[in-house]
Amino acid sequence: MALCEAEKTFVLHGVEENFRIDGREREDYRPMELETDIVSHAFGSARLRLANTDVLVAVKIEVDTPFPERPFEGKLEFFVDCSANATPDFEGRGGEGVAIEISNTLSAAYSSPNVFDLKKLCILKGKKCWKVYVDILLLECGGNLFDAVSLAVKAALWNTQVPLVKQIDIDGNNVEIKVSEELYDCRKLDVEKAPILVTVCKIGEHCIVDPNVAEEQCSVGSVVVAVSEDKFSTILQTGTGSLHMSTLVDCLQLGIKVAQRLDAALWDTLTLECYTCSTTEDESDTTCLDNPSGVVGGVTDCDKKYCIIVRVDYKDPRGKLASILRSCVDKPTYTNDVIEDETHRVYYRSCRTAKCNGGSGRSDSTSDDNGSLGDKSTIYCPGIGDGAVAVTVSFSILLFAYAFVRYVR
Amino acid sequence: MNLMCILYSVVPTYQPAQKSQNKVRLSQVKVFDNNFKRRNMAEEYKSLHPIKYYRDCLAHDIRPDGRAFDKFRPVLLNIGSIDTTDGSAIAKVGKTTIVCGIKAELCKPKADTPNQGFVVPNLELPPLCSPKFRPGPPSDQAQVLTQLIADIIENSKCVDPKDLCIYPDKLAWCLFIDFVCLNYDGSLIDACIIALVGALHTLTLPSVDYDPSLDNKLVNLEDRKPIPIHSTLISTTFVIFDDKIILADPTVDEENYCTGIVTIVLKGDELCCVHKPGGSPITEDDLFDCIDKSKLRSPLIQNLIKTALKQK
Amino acid sequence: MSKKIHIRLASQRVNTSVAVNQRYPKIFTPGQEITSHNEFMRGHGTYEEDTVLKASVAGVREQVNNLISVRPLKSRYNGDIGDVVVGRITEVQQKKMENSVLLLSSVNLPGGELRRRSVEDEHMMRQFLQEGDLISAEVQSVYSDGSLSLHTRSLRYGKLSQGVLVTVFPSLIKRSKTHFHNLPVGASIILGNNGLIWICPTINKVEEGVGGFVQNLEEVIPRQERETIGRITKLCISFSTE
Amino acid sequence: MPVDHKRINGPEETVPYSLFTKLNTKSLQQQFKEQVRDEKRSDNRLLLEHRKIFIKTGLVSQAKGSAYIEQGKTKVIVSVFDPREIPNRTDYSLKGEIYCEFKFATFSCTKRRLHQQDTEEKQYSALMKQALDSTVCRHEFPNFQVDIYAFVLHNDGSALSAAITAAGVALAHAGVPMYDLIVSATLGIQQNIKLLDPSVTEQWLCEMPVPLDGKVGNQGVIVMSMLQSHEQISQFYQVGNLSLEDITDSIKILENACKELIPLIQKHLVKHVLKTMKNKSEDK
Amino acid sequence: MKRGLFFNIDKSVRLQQINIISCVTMKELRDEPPICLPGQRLCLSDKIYTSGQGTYERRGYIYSQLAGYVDIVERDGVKVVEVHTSGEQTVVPTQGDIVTAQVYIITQQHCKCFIKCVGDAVLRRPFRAILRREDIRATEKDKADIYKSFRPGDIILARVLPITEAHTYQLSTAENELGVVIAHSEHGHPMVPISWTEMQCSKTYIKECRKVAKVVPENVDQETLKKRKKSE
Repeated sequence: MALCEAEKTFVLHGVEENFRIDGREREDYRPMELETDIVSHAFGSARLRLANTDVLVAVKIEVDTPFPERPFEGKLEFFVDCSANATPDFEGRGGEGVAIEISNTLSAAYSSPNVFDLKKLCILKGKKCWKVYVDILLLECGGNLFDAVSLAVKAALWNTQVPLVKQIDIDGNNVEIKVSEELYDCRKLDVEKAPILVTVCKIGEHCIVDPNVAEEQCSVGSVVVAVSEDKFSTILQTGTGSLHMSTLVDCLQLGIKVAQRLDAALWDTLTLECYTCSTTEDESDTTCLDNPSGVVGGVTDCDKKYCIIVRVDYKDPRGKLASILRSCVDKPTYTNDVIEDETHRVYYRSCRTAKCNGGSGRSDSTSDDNGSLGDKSTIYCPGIGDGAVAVTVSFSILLFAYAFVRYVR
Repeated sequence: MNLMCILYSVVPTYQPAQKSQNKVRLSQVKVFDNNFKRRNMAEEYKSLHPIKYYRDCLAHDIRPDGRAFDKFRPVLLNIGSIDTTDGSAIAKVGKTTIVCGIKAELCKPKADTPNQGFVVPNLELPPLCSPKFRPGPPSDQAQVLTQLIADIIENSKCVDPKDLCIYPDKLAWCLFIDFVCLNYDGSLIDACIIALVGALHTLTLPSVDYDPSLDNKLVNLEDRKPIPIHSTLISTTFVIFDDKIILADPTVDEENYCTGIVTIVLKGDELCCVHKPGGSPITEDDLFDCIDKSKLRSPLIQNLIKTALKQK
Repeated sequence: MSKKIHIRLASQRVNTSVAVNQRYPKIFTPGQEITSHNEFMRGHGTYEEDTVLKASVAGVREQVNNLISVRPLKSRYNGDIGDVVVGRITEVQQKKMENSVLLLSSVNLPGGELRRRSVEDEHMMRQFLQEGDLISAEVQSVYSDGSLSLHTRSLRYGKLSQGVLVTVFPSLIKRSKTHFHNLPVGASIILGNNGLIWICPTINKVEEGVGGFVQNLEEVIPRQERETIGRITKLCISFSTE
Repeated sequence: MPVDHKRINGPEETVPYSLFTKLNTKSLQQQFKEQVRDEKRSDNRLLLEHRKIFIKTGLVSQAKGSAYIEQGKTKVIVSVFDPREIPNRTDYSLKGEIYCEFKFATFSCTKRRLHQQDTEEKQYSALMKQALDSTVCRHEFPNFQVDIYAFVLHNDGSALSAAITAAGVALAHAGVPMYDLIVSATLGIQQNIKLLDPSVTEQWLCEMPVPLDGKVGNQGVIVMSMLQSHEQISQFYQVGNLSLEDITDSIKILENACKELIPLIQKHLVKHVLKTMKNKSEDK
Repeated sequence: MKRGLFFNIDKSVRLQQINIISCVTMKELRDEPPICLPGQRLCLSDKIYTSGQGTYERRGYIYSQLAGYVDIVERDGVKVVEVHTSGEQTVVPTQGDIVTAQVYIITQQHCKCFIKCVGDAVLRRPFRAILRREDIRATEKDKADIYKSFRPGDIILARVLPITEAHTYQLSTAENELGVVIAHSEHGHPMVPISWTEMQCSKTYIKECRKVAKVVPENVDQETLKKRKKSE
């Protein structure tokens, strides 16, 4: 899609005004939606939607031989598939250039051992290692591919479960590996320092982040930075224009600032805040039971999926607390159930939202509220949530509704 | 070693007699069409009617670059300038430039020839060297020439694969001989063969201690030895123009507009290979004449190779 | 507040339906039986099987006297003479300018001759219109293959200047008397029948700004109008996807 | 991997002999110390000293323009061809295209490379295109593409920089309209040591963290290309792990390095212009 | 076209100290033309000096695009600063250029040609072009016939029409000076023009029909042709 000069001018003036065409300011991101663990046969997966940009990442792990020149290291490989559904430009071999650019940038960004340590993927020096394939599928392009892909990749790697190696048999040059058969006997990859890519786009005299398709077309040049903690792991200039030295430094400053915010936001979303404390009938302190938020150090950032409560009550005297445990697990024994034996009644409660295991445990109020999962119709109005824009919506509706005829009456 | 300094500042060792006044000014070529009296007319004429232009030139007993029909272009050879290779050479025949680099790797011999190593020649004609090549897999021409070079190497036995065996059935050398054309201006094979001979003479291989019981190899980088080279090859190309005129050492334009092409490869004084891929027929006398001319040229090239080796 | 980056889990998604009442009409799916009475006539979007009338598209039933038809919920834009369309130039040719009406399915509808006066005109065409330019036009005629011939002979039509383009399903735009609206909130809107909606600052009637082929690139649109345009853009998107 | 039927293939599995040399027991730290000792490098250069550059134009007579560059032992040849129709394109484009292809010779590196372009070469091609896109006046040849091919004969570090610099000279030699001359430089960083125009070993050592004096810190490699008279950066590429301060410092160092290269290129091009003008007047 | 010229260069360049390397005067030019390189600032762009071929304008200055020499041409009281390469120039045909082309296919409606030279510059790579029947002659366009105007192999002079499609140039010979310049008869012998519609074989004296270009005297070359077009 090519824009005409007038549209470009409109976008450009908007950036200068610090009021972009979708109502955002220059440093604003469009809201995102993340889903992890959605491809059942993959070792880890994530899907990220950023307005109209839709990215699906799946991680596959295989046993491989290390490179002879790097016997201590495992392997990490990125592959980007540009579906022709994403944008008509990708038809035929049109997406090849973009695919190579993204996968090369990701490989470069993950190449430093300070960012992602390949040594942890080694099983046996020079003989066996894990090879991690990260397959990235672009489902729809709505601008800002680099950022969306890097977020999805980080989330997918975070979600990845590496099987535990139980046994290594060495027979001359042959090495055989036995992997633990227990499905949940896995370890997670260390992705805390994994880089986040931010595209800083120069439009007119200003730099913006998270450009949409129209803005990308107006840009004279942009800089993609890969940031891990407070360091750059890769910087790549893209676009057809050149930048002045001071502009480049400005872009880098903006990039690192935004990347850190982005990383924090992703981490917040991935991890689950749960109450973690326990008490038994013998203890006099009942804060954990009555008011879990009052427990010192009673809230943890779990990288598990569920917050749980396990409460054990006596049957006699009826309802007397024996013990209560608030914690987080990946796989609860029972999602929501009450199990009774001769003397005790055990309440199992689990839920998936932040600090949701604060209840008494008796009632089912903590139950998982994911009823809307199947509904994909929600769309993003870029910039909604920005107060300035949302206020007068109702006013305009009235003036405006006559223009539409909705068949769904 | 500065490779191009050698290529450009040192007077070539072998330079056929050629004086600058011999050079034909393009404007001297007679043009019949009156409408064409403009500044660049000779050049335009060449671009519009190339074959006629050549005929007009040759009718005056001279080639467009000022050479007589049987004159060769100057040859330059520079050896051993790329130290990531095990042996390398750069040959220039006129403007045609060929780089030859040999890299040796270890491998297991084939089961049916347990005491032989491998020689793997490949000629690359990258799009860099001429506008007629496109990026992508090798062109037909590159494939044909690669096969021709492979045949020449195999038939002449200048390198014996048996010399490349380290331990029968277990370990052998594989020589990857890669030719890259940097400038395509005709007589490619001639330049390739000169570069090949130069590179082979600089080739050294480290000694290998092999323990067959444990399959352990130890390479001594300090102890490098040349391999035996059994013969020196010299190739000379001729083209046949309009079925009768024979031009030695053709440029790319002459190759394009000619009607036939003959390549003669000599091994010392012996005839090693004559390659004539179709085109207009050549009389026996002419062929012998060509062979005689190549024989005359052969010692000059051999001398050049020797001088180049000494300079190193 | 605005500096905060929002990433939410899909499981936390809330459905924000703006629908005022929850009454939905019956939607027929292809193959679904509409009626078994055989006194009805078969209209668009239906077929007859074993004397039973069935829907061939997903949509709502419409009945005019005895004629039953099913109007599809979503469909490709089918042009009618007199429709107002907004389009983007995809190709400029010697005699005509191809005007691709970009549908979601991205089908190119080659439009016909826009104008042809003289040979000079032909050669100057590229100076009037270039690839990527947006125009508003009226459908002049429809060819048998469904492609449209457009014209911009009225001053209302022509090249569009600064503003925002929104793409919605063409079936959401109702044919009405006027497709050019100056909204009292301070913006203008062109509702193209082909689903392309153009939102721009209020057009001054005196200037006749849209007509012809001039764009004003110097003019800076003030913040106030931008906000209005931004709101309307979002409204259009939310209405179209609800 | 599919068999390449268009070339002569060797045995299925070959290994470089360098893998079986006496075990290299030197630690990375020792290797780095060998390269850099007392502010001096193994080839007696200062830390921020560029290697000697030799440039020659017109080597490829078949091409419209060509340049050969020697930067220390690194040898790159670049040729530029006349604009041609963009393959597989039918729509009208106001600006021409630049097509870049970067290739290492199979024998140019310690490890033998394949004939087909690998991902590194593709990445370098893209970076070259990025550098040259804003250098060439692309509106002068709408609907056409200019082909630029870079071929590395011998890689001793900073090959991409050498190729971009050479491409700039080759474009000027070909008479392709350009906004400015372009030069490029590479910087390797290992903690507080910055190495301009690194050799292949230095570059390799900067690509991974090397413990120096018992600690591990910032490391990385930066390639930057500049349009000198407009003070524009047309291409910037960094890998490694560097802080913002490291990068701002490096940009300044690279800027100075590029400025130092410019007179050399200018001198060469002026010489070339004088020579061709002389030839032309003789012809007349 | 001009508007988009610098769209790809960052606009936030700080103005450097003005440093005009060769503020050329006409006098200097006569002896030895000053040499310039791409990106070199030549002079201020004002009412007297304007940017011409081989140069570009940016922030009020004229810069060189090429490595070559500076030439100042006076046209209508304005000094046009031009830069010419010392070697072969890289050119593509543009609207209004006179080109030399070779015909290779003729049909009823049009003939296809290869452009071999643009003005004086000989191209290394030919460009495809098309000449339509209605562009052969200036008058009585409908009477023109491809078969009676061109034959494959003919060398023609033609003018490039505005470019409308991506891959092909449109040519026109609708001027007296344009048309066939070199042609060969059916037997392969060169032909000489005898009228503006006929040529005669130099050996067999057979006459053949062509749209012949009016022979331009030797000293009148491209420049005059261009000027004439402008004044029209």
